[in-house]
Amino acid sequence: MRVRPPKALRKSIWVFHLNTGSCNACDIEILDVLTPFMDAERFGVKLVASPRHADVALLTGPITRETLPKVVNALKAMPRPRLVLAIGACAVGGGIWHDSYSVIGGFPRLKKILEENGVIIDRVVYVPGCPARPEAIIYGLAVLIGLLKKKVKKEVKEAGKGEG
Amino acid sequence: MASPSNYGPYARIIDYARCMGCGTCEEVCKFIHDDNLPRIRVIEVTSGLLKPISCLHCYRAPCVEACPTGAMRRDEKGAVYVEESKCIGCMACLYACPFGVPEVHPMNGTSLKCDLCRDLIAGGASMPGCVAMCPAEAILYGSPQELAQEMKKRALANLLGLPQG
Amino acid sequence: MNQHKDLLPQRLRPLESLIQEWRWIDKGRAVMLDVKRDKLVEVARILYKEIGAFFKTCAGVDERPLWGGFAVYHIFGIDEEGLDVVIYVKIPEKDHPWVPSIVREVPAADWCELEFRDMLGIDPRGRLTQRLVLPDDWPEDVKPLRKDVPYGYRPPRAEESRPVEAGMYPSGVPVGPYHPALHEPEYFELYVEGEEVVDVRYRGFHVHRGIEKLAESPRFDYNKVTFLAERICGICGFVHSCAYVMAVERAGKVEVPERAEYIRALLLEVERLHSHLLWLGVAAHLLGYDAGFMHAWRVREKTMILAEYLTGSRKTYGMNLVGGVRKDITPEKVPKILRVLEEVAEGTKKVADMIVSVPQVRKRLEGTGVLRRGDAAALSVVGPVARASGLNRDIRKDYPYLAYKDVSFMVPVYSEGDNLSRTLVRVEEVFESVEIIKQLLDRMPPGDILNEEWDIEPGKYAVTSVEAPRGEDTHFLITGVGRPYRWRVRAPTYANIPALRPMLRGQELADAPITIASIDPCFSCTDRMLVIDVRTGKRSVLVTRPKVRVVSLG
Amino acid sequence: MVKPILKLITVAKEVGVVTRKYPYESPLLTEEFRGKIEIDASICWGCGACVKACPSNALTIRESMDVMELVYFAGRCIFCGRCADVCPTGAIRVTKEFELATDELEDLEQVVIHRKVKCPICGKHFVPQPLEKYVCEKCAKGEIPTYMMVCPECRRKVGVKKMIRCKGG
Amino acid sequence: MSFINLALSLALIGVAVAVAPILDTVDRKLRARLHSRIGPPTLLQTWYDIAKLLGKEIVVSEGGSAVVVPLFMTVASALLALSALPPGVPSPLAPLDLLYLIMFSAAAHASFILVAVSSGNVYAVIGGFREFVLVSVNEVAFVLGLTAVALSTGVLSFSGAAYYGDFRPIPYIVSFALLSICLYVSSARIPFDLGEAEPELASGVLIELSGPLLAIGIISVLLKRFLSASITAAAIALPIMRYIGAYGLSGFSLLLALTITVWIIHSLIAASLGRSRVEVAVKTLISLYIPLTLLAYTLLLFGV
Repeated sequence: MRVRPPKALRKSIWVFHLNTGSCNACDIEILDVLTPFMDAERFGVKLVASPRHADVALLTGPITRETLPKVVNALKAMPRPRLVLAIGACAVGGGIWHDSYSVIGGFPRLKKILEENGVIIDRVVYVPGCPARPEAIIYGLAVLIGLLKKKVKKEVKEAGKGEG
Repeated sequence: MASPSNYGPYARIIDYARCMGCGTCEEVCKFIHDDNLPRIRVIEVTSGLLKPISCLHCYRAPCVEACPTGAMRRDEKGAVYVEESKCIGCMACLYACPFGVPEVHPMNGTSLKCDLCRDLIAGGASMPGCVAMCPAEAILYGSPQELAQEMKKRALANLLGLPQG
Repeated sequence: MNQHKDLLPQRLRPLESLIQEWRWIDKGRAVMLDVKRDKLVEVARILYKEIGAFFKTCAGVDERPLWGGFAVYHIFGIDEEGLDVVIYVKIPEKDHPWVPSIVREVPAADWCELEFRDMLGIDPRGRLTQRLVLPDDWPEDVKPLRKDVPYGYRPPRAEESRPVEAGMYPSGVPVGPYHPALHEPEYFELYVEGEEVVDVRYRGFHVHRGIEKLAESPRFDYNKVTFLAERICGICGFVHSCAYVMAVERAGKVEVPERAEYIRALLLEVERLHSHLLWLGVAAHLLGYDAGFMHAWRVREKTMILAEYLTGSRKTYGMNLVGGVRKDITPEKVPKILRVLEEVAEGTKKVADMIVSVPQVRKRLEGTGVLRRGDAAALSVVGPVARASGLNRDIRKDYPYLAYKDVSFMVPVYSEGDNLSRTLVRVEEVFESVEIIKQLLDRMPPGDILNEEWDIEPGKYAVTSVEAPRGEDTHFLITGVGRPYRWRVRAPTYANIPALRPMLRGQELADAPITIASIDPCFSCTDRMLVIDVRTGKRSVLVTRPKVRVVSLG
Repeated sequence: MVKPILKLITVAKEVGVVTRKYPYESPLLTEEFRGKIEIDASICWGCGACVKACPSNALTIRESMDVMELVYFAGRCIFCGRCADVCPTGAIRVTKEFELATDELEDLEQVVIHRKVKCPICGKHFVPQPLEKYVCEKCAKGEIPTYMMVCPECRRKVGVKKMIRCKGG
Repeated sequence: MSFINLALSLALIGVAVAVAPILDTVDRKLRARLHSRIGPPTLLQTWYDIAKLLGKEIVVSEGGSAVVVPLFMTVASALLALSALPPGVPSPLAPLDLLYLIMFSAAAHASFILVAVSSGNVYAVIGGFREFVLVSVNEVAFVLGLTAVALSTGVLSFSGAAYYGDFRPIPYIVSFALLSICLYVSSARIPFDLGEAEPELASGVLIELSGPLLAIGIISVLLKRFLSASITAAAIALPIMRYIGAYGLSGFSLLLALTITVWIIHSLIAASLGRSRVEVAVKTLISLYIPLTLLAYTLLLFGV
């Protein structure tokens, strides 16, 4: 059973950084979000050191085989409502490694494994980008807590016909 | 860059009358190339009839005309070849080719076709591998005039029923 | 370069009787020696101990499709001559290949020998190999780098994860895999007495993503691997992509326009600026001085914007292709670059001054994490870590590449070997980089930036080294059909991690994070292959507390 | 103790507040930024050059009997822009769009549907219509030569048969 | 009179609970400004954080459930300690309120260490151990410093302070210096936030708390800070009150205003320093405390 993220999260949102084998680029962009030019604290965002304190897990990386059990445990350690922001091409779709032997390949596959283990994720928002730029991460957080509406939607076009 | 109709000094033809369909050319071609892929292929034309097909290095090569990036080009010896680093794998050459010769390289996704053993000839060989190894001398390499003459000779011999050799 | 094409270089003469054959490779920048298996140890010993070469890395290769056996390449470098020496050992066995271990003679070969054992099943004989590799639940008989194993083969996961072992030492303090000081999933176990660290264990390769295998897979070609190489590491990605394309270009004899080489060097320096400022900030943060962190990153942000202005992306620039670069630095961009450089130099000066003036920061940097010159040389450490310990090693000077031969710059060297000197080396390098960029902009030759017409012959070799912000990054490449046949990467952190042990022993626990950080570790670089010790087992970490009771749902 | 406080205050005072108030202000984008790609379906040939060039398989081709779909999955895209480099028609354009966050993976897909030409001999569908049109324009000034209606495999057979007849026969 | 005293004590407790989180946001705002950024959007940010945490699930690890008792003890002790503070009104505790203050502030620190130990996490235990080392040094100096301040202002009681005894400025300044350092240390700010040192201990003492428990943990930390600030404020307020005769409600407002000032000075110091090492911190503190204590008591003894 999923829990709707409460309104209180809009004012205060504590994030825990969970690197699941990413190349570091997304990770430094996450730190960048906290630094003067972006300053996520103006939305009440705070980076916490323990998953017990966190509302949102900022998940980067394609989830390597070695980190998988640890990631599951870390997410398990978060109190509900448990939100995930999957940041970067790797976390969203496995990125350039999506079919390599030693990765699980993105959050959607992890989600299945989590469900098998009885770990419920209340809401996920995917933030594409390689790396996702700081603004994109802020935008993703805003979508996650319901401040902004998502802009993208699936597009299907027939070739040879004009745009529209 | 050579224009498509810039026909070179050398060409290769296959004398289908002599060809036995033994497949030596295909094997040789496979052996010559590092990627183990033949540029000349023996196909079953009708049931039981095996004949090889490879690039004819046409006079006005449609593949060179169609190539959007100029990767398909002709060298000074007359061979139409693919510059792999420029090929984008669109396969316009395949659809342009009247004989459907170019293939998709299964490893690189680029266009794959006969280049008349450019590297071998640049390295001093006198003729492409398939020509050299054909047991029936059905594959010929030379200047267009020479080839025309040889073919004429063969046709005459054939007509007169003379032994060939 | 080499005047006597047919003569073995003078330095290698003592080896003459031991080798079967030798030849120049990599456009005359390296020598390849064919050595019989039984002579390998002797050759390695003479090369390392008598000739005084540095050990760079080794690579196992599955050459069964070529001639029916395996092979091992040991790569050494003679700094003084700028010459790489590749020892090639053929292994005829198809099923249980083995090679004598050279660890006793060359301790630095420790990790990579285990690596080819794990990845290819080549057994390094004569050493302990109870170390396990790959993820814990990986089947013993699947060797991912063998050519007959598909790149996407994922053996089924173990149903149950191994129960968490209780620590043998009650005083073990786990650091990682999720720890605020690391930002990357790595695992250190510090054994403490009181607050003093008495021993360290490291369990890495959480970030192993199988890059070397992917590069050989049909999904990639020469150009695409550039982007893969860039994603080895998000911080020094351009270094990796440069090292890779340089290897391809040298092995495949591809002409590169000079302007492209200038642009590459310039971007390498932009990357160094950003990396050092990032490090400075993180170091301040680890010392509890958040103001330093924020201001260092404020300055760094300018280099990020600059990088995006020059390349189109803040990180993972995507600029390199085999044969050149994709985007030119047009004259109208120059004034903006110079303005940003001014701001960065000035900002860095102020911020560094501010950070070092804080008494707690200074106290905790000075005299902590000391790596003595002797230890540094024995462990062949690279980059700022080596330079802070009094070793004057800089690939930009020792093996000039790209446009570095045309610029003049200083290499800061300190002799104390503590965290403070490593900080100062990096701060000074920021200013040097600014100067280098200015010189490069000044002297940039006109012309093309990309040569798109090349044809790469298979079976050629190249060894390239690039000075990354963290030290020497070595790539070894064997060309194949359409893509590398084998591509081996040795990231700088790989060479520096063993130095952590002497640095951490006897330290206060509180200083462990800054000491670990002081080598500027980049685990994602290091872990693209596997490494290491499994006897540690996995210890209970802050996040692995399996029995959890949920009290209420608010 | 006083010195660092003063230094910090001086620096902070000099710099002021630098925060960009995104999303209420415009993001810190430079004109070179590479974001999501846009595929202009009206000029796409369906040649698959982009698919071949894409390092991360963000662009893939889904084939079915008579339709070929070019699928762009922005979630896996590494925004290198190689597809735009290699696209022979310039149908792929790199935009500055980076606000792609969504809770549904489907939203990140862009699909271009290409119908394929049917071979009159074997009945196989083989080439996307726009690509065939391009080849015809380039090689035959717009008219479709008969051989081009036939799939490459049948062309080979027909071609060899013809050659046997004229040379060997 | 005891009614006014009770009312003011309750008022201070109420104000402390309400204002401490707001002051924390002020702290964050100030820090953000020094970092050249904006910081939290409103002054209620910490309150929002607490409110959110109250609505979250509690996850307690096996063996770590005992945290609840010491957690509440910390809050209760801190509040009780605060109740001794309202100055200028004779308290029923009068001769003993100094003792009462010392006892409960020590209890607040002790039970906070208990929180760490009972949560069972390695980091929390190390954090708790660090707190213990620091508190044991600091509490001694605190008792001596507080006594010295009381002696130099002339009384052994806060509430009755203004009514009798001599004010001796020189010993007062020395002992106030001692006391204010002690109180800064016990406010657990950088460089002395060793128990929660984020980079090495991942929030240390608080690491295992979640949801409402964490909210209480945060409140207890803030109350401890408020207590430190207001004791410092009280030590300043006493001589002022003597001279301007601000008693009762005006004394109370003076105390509050000074508390806020002290808090801001504390946060300014914290923002511009780095975190110390526990052994360095202890050494530095001892080398400061011993001469200051000796000086203060010598001055008091010789009646300067």
